[in-house]
Amino acid sequence: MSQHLETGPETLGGDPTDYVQLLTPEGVRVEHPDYSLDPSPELLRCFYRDMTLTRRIDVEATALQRHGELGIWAQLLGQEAAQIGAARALAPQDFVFPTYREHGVAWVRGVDPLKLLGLFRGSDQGSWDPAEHNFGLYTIVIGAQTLHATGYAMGMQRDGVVGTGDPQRDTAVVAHFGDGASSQGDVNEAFVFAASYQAPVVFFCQNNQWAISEPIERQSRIPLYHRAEGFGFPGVRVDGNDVLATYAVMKQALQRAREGGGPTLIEAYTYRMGAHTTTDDPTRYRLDDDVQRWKLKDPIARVEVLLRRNGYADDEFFARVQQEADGLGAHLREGCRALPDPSPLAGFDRVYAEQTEELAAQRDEYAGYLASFEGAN
Amino acid sequence: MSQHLETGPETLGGDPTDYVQLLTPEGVRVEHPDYSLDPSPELLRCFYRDMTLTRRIDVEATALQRHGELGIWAQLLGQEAAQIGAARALAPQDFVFPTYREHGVAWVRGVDPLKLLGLFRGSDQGSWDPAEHNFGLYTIVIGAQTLHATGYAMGMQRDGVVGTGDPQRDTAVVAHFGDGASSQGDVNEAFVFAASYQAPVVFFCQNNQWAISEPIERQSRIPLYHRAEGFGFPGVRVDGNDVLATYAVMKQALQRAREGGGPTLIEAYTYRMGAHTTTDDPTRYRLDDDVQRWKLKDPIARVEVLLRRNGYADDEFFARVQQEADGLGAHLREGCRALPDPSPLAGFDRVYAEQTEELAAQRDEYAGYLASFEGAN
Amino acid sequence: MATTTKMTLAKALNAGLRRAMEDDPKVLLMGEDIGRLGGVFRITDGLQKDFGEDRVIDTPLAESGILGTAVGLALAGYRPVVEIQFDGFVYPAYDQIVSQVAKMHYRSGGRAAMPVVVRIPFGGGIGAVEHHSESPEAQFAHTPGLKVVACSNPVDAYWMIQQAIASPDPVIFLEPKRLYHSAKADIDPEATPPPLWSSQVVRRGSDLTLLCYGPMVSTCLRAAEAAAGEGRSIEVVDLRTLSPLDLGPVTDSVRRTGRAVVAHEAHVNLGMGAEVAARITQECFYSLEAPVLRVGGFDTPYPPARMEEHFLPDLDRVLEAVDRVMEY
Amino acid sequence: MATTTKMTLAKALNAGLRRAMEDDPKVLLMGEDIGRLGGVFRITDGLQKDFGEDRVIDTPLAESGILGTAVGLALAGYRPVVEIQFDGFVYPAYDQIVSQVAKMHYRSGGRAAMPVVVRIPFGGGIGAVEHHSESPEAQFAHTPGLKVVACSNPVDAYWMIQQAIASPDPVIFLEPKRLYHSAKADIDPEATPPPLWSSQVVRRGSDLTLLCYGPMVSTCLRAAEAAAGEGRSIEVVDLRTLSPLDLGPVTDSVRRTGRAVVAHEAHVNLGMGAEVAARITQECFYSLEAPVLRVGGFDTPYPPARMEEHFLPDLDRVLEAVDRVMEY
Ligand SMILES: Cc1ncc(C[n+]2csc(CCOP(=O)(O)OP(=O)(O)O)c2C)c(N)n1
Ligand SMILES: Cc1ncc(C[n+]2csc(CCOP(=O)(O)OP(=O)(O)O)c2C)c(N)n1
Ligand SMILES: [Mg+2]
Ligand SMILES: [Mg+2]
Repeated sequence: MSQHLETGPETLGGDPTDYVQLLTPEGVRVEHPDYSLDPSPELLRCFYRDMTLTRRIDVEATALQRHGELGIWAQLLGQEAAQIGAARALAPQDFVFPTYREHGVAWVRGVDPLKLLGLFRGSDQGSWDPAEHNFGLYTIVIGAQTLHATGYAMGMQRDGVVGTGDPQRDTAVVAHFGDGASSQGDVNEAFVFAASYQAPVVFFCQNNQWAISEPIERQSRIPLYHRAEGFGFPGVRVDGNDVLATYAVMKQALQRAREGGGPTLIEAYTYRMGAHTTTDDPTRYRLDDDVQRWKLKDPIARVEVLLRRNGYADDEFFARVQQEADGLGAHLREGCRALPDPSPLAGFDRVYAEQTEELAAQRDEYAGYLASFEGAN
Repeated sequence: MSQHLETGPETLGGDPTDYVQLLTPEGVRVEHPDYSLDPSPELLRCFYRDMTLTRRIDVEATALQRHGELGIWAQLLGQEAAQIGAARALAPQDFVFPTYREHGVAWVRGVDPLKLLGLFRGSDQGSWDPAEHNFGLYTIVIGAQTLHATGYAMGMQRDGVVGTGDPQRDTAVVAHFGDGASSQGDVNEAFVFAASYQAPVVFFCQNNQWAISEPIERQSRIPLYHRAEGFGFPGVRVDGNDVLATYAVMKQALQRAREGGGPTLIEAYTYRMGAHTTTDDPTRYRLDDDVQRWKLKDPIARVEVLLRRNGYADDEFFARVQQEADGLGAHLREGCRALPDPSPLAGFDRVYAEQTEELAAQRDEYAGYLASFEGAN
Repeated sequence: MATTTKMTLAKALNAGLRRAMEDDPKVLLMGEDIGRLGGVFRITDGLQKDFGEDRVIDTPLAESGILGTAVGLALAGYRPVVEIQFDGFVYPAYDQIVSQVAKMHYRSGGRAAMPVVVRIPFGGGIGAVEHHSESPEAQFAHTPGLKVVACSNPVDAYWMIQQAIASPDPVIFLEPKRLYHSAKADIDPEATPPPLWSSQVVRRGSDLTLLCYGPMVSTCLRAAEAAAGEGRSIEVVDLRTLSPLDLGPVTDSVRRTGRAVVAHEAHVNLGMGAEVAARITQECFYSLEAPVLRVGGFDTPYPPARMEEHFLPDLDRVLEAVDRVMEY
Repeated sequence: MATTTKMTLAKALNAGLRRAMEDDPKVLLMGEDIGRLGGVFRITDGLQKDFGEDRVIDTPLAESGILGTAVGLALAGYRPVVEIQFDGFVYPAYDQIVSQVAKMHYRSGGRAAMPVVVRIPFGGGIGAVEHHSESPEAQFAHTPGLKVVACSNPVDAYWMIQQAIASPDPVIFLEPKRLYHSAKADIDPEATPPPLWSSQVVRRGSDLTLLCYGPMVSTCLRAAEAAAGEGRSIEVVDLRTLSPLDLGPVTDSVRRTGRAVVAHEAHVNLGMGAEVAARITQECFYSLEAPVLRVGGFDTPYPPARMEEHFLPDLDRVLEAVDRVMEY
């Protein structure tokens, strides 16, 4: 039978509770038929710590931008659970392609957050080694990285590290992107390629409801996770403010990918609590009401409630994390100011792996020019 | 509830009978719950005539290419029903954006097929007036025209000719494309824009199973019409070799668009019986078996059976159409050879609506250069 | 508004867009965040409020989609003015621009008009992250069927945007983003502007001709001023139109001065300077006392912000090139 | 195969690709219809059969997707060699090429390698419909981080494709499609080829230097031959590498001849000729007896096939430019 879908749920964006949730905003554990999870107290504490420290990175970076130490900063406030849940579900060998906002994922992957600051300060364009952390460089051109992730996943297939059954070897790749990015041709082409080759890639979309000033409704009139079905692979929506659910859903999708089951689209339904970046002014386009409503769904608070209610963590734990956060803050404040400016000549030497005579000459000419000033002083 | 689709029907490309059909290959009328049609004998004869003449255009053009009169020709053999059904469903005010293969649609829209030959001969790049026929120029860059159609449809919304209830005014726009094109970013962006603005556009995909040498399975592992659902608008698959079904499905989608109901994707399931173009050699990549199997589903034969069985057309009718086809053939053969070559200087004058001094000077210089040869003779 | 008003370049563009929209109901604005937000640079501030969502269209986040639908709207008789949020984000739309927008008039045998304006905030100097400081003009100027212009000051911005919108041909309209909110200038809406397709001598001089456009014009004017202090008389020409070039004033000038330097932020290799130098040399061969030299961005990707002051040609680098040319 | 074989340019590319794939298991081919069909020009004929579907990858019909996944494959340690079916279809991939492929090494602080080769059959003269005869080289040459080369004969094709694949940097590899199946040449797989990044003097002469690449080389050689008949001695340089340029042989030549003409199929405005002319003028100012003139495609879109003989610079148009330069 031909299908003539009268698509579109009641409201644009769909029923917001139409998602996988394992921990309510009130900190109550709930069950889900497809995603069971029995997290150890240790894992829960780990989530709490990750999210708290990640938020601290964000707060410090925002302050550093205000003080003129960064040119700009893309805040993740509100998206901690989506990022930490997604990142903690990774196996060490998995590889991640981030946007410019995945500070939480970077944290979990062991990237010194100072290195994130370097990019936003303008000292470099990402100074961590992707191969060391299995965490790619931030990508600013919206959606481009989803294809890179898909290609990398095709590489894993060719490396023979998909579906071997060896959990130490089987590898999945993650493509992060936003709700706005879902409109880009590149993202949809990534879906086509991933589906066509059954590449081991998980498309992780943080639907934070906004693409700068444009609400999600401009990009899609139906829940984004449905997009995957039209390309022939599963899509699932998860409460992106619920670190447990995000972790569980991501774990399953990664496993599926590693086993050779092909791609999955995860829509982590969350909210951008801050501005798009520090140069943005959201009061021009959105109501404070919404923000207030989402405050009640804070991703960290609900884990704290869970930890305390179950006696999984005591005051000392929380104090220790706080202390750690303060230490991290100091590290960032001091480290940021100390970040070296890029050398004016170094750039010439890394345009090509094999330098050209032309560019070497341009470098020398500029070196001479700079030297002429030194002589003049 | 979150949806975790284990998509993908039994076979890639889906069950081929999972489509709307109103006339079987054997010429038997069948009913469909969603698409009822009671075609007049006149309409049936019209379909037959259109398809027969369209096929004749194709045959003549192919022969002209073999004789060196055309540089290349993109054959439509086998796709007559899809094109004629889609085109006859149009209202006069509807506007069509074709690919390079919509010779049948061009025919219905009143474009002299000789003008199609001009393009493939290299005399011009399309010499019909799109505004006269509400039929755009052929587009060769795969998928680009789907965005043009969507933009044009947005223009219709702004013109106030959508959803007025006046059947003489309400306007729909059609974007033609192929199965291969469905992988292009542009086509998917067209889906995004059309859905976002609920533009009155019908996406008409002739899934002829091949993109040059690549089978549909490379582009999509599930039936293409499902793609629309992920973007939030309906998709439907129709037997593209059944002119009645294509007509009925297209009529309904156009009506929906005109009424302001937004876009529809129609996948016309058909088969490219010929080569991709006259320069292609399909024996390198596909089995003759398939072609033989599809011969049994010929779009014209089944209408002939229907006409004869019901006494809707007599031998004289068929002879008349044959005669008309012969006349058309002669028109094309003579007309093609007589097509004027483009003037070497005319091109300079239509790069810009407002000519530049630079280019006018380049034109004059070249005119002088050409004249210098004439002088020399 | 019949009286002269002081405006920044950003405000002048806003006023120019507003006037174009008032003059012609077929003018539409399209882009990301141009509605409620007024664009990330606020160039379209208030326009959606006044002209409605049908004429100031916030689009999905897809540049090819924006240009592709603009083509359709133009074919339907509209005059879309597209905002590309930053220079580096025009490339996803490159295919629609060079293969569709640029060719439509030609391939239709002159029937179809394609009055699409693509506004691109271009160039560096604002301390941004990557892809926010590109100078893509040469890539468009190389494409027949497009016209390419760059404004350099509020008065030109005000008039040129209106002239570009009125043009029946597609125009790539480059806006020097680092000057958006700098010096104001008096704009008289009753004045008669120079033609869009004209370069303008913005400072007279006799020793050397300095050619520039967009953000480099103010740099070059300052360089000329500094050079004057050392007794060197530099003529500065604001090219304004990059394709077609208006070389009349340039060759007139070079025939007098015998020397020329072209400055732009774009990479030197195959930048506008190459074309300008080649043409000047061709037209003024016997007048030239020295080769036309070029100053521009290095042939490296645009660097991290803390290196951009090196990358961007500044007063000193312009003067150094002037010195080299004078020494011939 | 240790013996010399006669091959067309198409076969030479096929043999070069085959050898590169044998030499390095990380080399992958990607593109539309390159598998069973062997590509629309049969350049990859038989390679999928011999190396399998994992190494000769028929892709979905999406050029940005091809280049974007090639970036990912390169990051995973592979060496993707991408076939763009025709020049005019590279533009949907333009963003991935100029913003990702070109910049990856730089932005990674020199860590990431991006050994991607983008093979583009380019130029006209085959009687094709629109978008099948473009010459997009200048747009890539303007982009730092890319290297751009063009082969002009079977021997170069054989070696240059292997050298491009071996290069750790991204290479835009331009193939003169109208020469694919024309004259054969002897290929000796044991020979030592000249470096990839070198231009080559392909005919000696003393009166004028004629610069060209790709499909124009044979035209220019014929022009030089014809000119010789009239007593004019023309030196012909096949540029081969367009970015970086190897101007050593060119300036050596021009210093001897004092005159130069650059010829290409691409539009003259901002074409390679602009850069070459500007640089020659800069380097050889005092040697030049005349400005460097350019012959190329007109500044119109590529015309319908039955007009292309006018659009494409032919022997006569090259000689006319030579005449003009000689008359100075
Ligand atoms: C191709 C491209 N176009 C435009 C931009 C400018 N831009 C930066 S972020 C952004 C919004 C992205 O929204 P979304 O994908 O939802 O991610 P979020 O910022 O919300 O995390 C835009 C339009 C860009 N970076 N790249
Ligand atoms: C952007 C682009 N890439 C590649 C091509 C070359 N090409 C022409 S037709 C074609 C296959 C198209 O397949 P499909 O969309 O199924 O349409 P069909 O030809 O079967 O009608 C290809 C790859 C093109 N025209 N445009
Ligand atoms: Mg978002
Ligand atoms: Mg097809």
